[in-house]
Amino acid sequence: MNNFFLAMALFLVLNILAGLWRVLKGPNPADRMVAAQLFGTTGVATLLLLAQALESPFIRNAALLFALLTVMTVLAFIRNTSYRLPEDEHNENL
Amino acid sequence: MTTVIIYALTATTLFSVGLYGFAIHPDLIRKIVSLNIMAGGAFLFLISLAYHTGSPEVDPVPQAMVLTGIVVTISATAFALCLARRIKEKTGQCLLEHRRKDTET
Amino acid sequence: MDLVFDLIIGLSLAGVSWRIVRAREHFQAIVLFITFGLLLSLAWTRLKSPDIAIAEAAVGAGLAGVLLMDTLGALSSPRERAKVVISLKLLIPCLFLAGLMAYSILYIPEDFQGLGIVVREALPQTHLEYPITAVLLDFRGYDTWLELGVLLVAVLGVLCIRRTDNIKGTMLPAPAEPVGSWIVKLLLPLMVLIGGYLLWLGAFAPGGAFQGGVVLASAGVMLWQSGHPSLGLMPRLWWKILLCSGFLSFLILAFSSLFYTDQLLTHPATKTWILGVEYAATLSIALCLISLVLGSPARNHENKGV
Amino acid sequence: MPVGAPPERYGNITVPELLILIPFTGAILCFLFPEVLRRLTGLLSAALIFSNSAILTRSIFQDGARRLHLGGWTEPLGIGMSIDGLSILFILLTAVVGLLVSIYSASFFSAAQEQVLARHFWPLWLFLWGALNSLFFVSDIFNAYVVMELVGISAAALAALSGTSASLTAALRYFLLTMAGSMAFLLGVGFIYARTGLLDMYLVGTVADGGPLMAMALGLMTVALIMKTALFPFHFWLPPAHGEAPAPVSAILSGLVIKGSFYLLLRIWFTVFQNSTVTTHAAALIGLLGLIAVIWGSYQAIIQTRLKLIIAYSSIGQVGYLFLLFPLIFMTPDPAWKTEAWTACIFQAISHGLAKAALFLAAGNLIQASGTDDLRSMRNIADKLPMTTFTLALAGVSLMGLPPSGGFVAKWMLLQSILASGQWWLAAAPILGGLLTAAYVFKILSQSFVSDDKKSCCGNVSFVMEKSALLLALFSILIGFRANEVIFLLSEPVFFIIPGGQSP
Amino acid sequence: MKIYEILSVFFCLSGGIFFLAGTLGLIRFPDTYSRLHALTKADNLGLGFIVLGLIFVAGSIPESIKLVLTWLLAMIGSSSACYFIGNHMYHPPKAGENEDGSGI
Repeated sequence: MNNFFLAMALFLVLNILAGLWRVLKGPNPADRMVAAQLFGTTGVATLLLLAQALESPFIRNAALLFALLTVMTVLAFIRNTSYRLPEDEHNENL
Repeated sequence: MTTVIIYALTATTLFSVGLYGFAIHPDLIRKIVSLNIMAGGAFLFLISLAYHTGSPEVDPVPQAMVLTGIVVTISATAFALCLARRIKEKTGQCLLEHRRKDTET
Repeated sequence: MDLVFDLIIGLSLAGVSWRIVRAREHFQAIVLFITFGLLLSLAWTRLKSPDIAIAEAAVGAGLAGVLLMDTLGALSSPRERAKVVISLKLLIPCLFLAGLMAYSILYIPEDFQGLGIVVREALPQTHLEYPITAVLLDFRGYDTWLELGVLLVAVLGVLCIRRTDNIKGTMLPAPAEPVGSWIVKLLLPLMVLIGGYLLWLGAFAPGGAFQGGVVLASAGVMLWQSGHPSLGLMPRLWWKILLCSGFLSFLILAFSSLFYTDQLLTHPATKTWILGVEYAATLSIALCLISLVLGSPARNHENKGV
Repeated sequence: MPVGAPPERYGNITVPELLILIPFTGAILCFLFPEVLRRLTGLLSAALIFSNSAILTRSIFQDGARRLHLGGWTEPLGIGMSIDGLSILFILLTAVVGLLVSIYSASFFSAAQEQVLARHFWPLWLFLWGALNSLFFVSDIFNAYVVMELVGISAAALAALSGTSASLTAALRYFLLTMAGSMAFLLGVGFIYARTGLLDMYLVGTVADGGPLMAMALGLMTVALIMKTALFPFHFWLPPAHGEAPAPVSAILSGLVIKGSFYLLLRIWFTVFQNSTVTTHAAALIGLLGLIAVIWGSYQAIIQTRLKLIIAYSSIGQVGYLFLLFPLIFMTPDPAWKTEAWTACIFQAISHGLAKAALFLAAGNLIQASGTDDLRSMRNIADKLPMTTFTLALAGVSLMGLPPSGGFVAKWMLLQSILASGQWWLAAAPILGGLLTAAYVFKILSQSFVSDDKKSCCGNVSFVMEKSALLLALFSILIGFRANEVIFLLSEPVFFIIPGGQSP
Repeated sequence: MKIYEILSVFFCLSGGIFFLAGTLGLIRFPDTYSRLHALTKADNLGLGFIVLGLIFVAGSIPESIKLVLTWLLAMIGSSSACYFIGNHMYHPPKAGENEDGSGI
């Protein structure tokens, strides 16, 4: 039974590797963020399967964390493109 | 035993790739990312040893070392990124060696 | 089956790291680095160390991604293309180093016995159930103290570079679309709850000061991203005291333990003392990491530092 | 002399712990206090540290080396601290240089435009001082990694204190190199743990024998620490970092921080790899690099025009002398000239630390007075700032190695042990190096006596700043007279702690 | 193989299929919006089925509650993330490509 879950986890990791192709090729940055978001969710699923396969229940906390934190990276991406942080470019003469 | 060999080999590969990336890239942000890859490699080597002890329960001392290492690495990275950002503000370049065309303030 | 899984994880880690070094655009390298963090936490899970999987998940997906994204936003021109050329002059020595290390790995002794057994035997004397928390806070408490020092000095360094004495933090405008503030209102209490849960869990299961601190720091950064002044509201002295609380608690412990035994940093018999130090450490880790993420961007125009 | 004799006590507090607690407490207080109190707290903690290190030296003289177990846990589990002759000499060096640099910077940062820097200088400096003190007590390899990281971050933050784009770039280059070195060091710790399963230096020393794992660990750790000590191939970060920093900071960086990573290299080579067979070839390579560093660094110093860069490049040259110890000790098993070689190396480290700090402080005085760093524009400072010129001369004497000074004892002992060991090719370092050092010292001094009509410098420099620089130069000369105490401290019974806690 | 194990295998496999669909969608679809669509499918349904499959074999009730909570959080997180990316793509930021050239 555990071997089946391990096989599923392996299948999902292969999915992530396949998705990497989009990160490499992705014409504009938003595509890469889409891929990163998908990897986040696939990572959550893999961690849950591994938690079941390796009988270590506390990995589920890590999966919970991943589900929460992928949003932050996307928020940072949005922050940095729609509103640039107030950097005074070269006129800074501290 | 084979698990240890696989992960230890991955660890040394990560370390070497990170070292190469650190040496090859002039851009500061790429250097800092390569340093984090080197750190990942060093931690993976330590934990592959911890797993190796054969007893079902993994050796806690390398795990404590890696936890301390992760927090040290994230604080060093944050400090380096702040310095890089400050250099960009001052010189308009985020490079260590400034190309001649920049406006040296 | 395990072997196949290890091989795939190992090869993908090596492949992703090579792609990071060879990426043409900086943004592509950062997204790959976030995936690298994800694969690394899968490796930690496979190597049966849940503590580090949680810490890597919180740091890799959360703080490192946000830090790099913010800095990249300020640093590079749009989709700046790094000139990436293979320089054999550097590649050969790195490959040679990798080969040497691979050769020496074969000599890792078969009957390798780490310090696991010694820790398990000495565990009862520390009144703590979970070996990793015991190693972190009691057996090697000096390391944890100095590591909190490293975190504090990093914040001092950022303050020194920014020439200010407090973290007013850049005021981001509230997100234009309602979803931005809605999701923060929803996820923030959950993150604080999970941070506390991980901290409480640390006494007898994977979790503890670091993981809880990093999750609370992610909550603070999310608060900042939502345009809330966040740290600006905290009076400056309070912010400083909380910043040093972890380091100070170890300092006080070190001083007090000197008075009744002759060894530095010995914990008194009661377990509550150790947990008190752990909670202070979590608080100061969270605040230090928030200050590091917030402190690096330049101030708004109005309260420009000297 | 039994080890672990009752340590110096006030009630229950033993001195070594205080040497770590006081700087960290001072740093936290400086961070929490408003600006006006920071200078006072800094000076107070500097004085406390100095007095405590003097007390600890006296107790080491009487009771010999000592080992502490932190948190009450014995070796394999807990972290230990070891205090023996070698560490107490470096503690004393840090205390003397630290106290005088603190006094100097108390008035250096009080000038109008420097006011802001003081607010950030004191907490970072006291953290660095605490990290250096705990580095000199280290006896656990992973603990050494964390302390080196603490030293690296605080030194890089101090180097970036002046805020000009050149100093920021130099600080970041230095910091990235330190971080890369720390990662290599951590992997070295991993290899040692793989081979022995232990972390304490002394226990590893007894268990470890030659093998690919230990060879790999030695290589990684040595490269990491050589990068931080700015030995020849990895020296390029030092001149900009030390040249651009404010005077007291460059005195600290050049005098103390470099010695910290060198001390760790000594500690690792002589305890962790005590009886492993991998060290002979590496020792020859390091000796060669040291020789090249001496000659190349001194040559570079001669052709520089900026005063601070001359002193920074001379640091690279003088550091090369320290590494000549390795070929002398490790090429032949248990050499007869062991004490001379050790004394030469330690004297070079101490007298160079004192003289370099004095030079940088004097350079700071000159720059503050004349407003420019360029040597040619510093005409006739002899009659305007006689005290500073005298300091430059004294420090130059100690660097060159003229008879009364500590530098002379170092070079004399070095020559003796080289001749005794028969490795005559090492002799080029003291002889040729001494000549080149003399060249750039006279270059600095000659500029100061040239008097010409053009109105040149002069702001006035505060009394305290000149006196502290002078005191440092005097100490560098006087240490030559106190040679036998140092030799006693480095002699066998007090010096090495045989693993397992008993001195021989 | 007891009945709940069979059910668990069935649901996990279907979840896997949805993830495969999501990944293929990510690779094959022509523009960003359609890739967003593929992403959310993989998310909600793929993870949902896997969680459902795991609930059958999860030991105790709190474990399965944690699983469901993870699924809900992942769904909230990814749907809002997709909204952000979509919004960002649809209205390019006011500053557009910033004139002084920074921003991603």
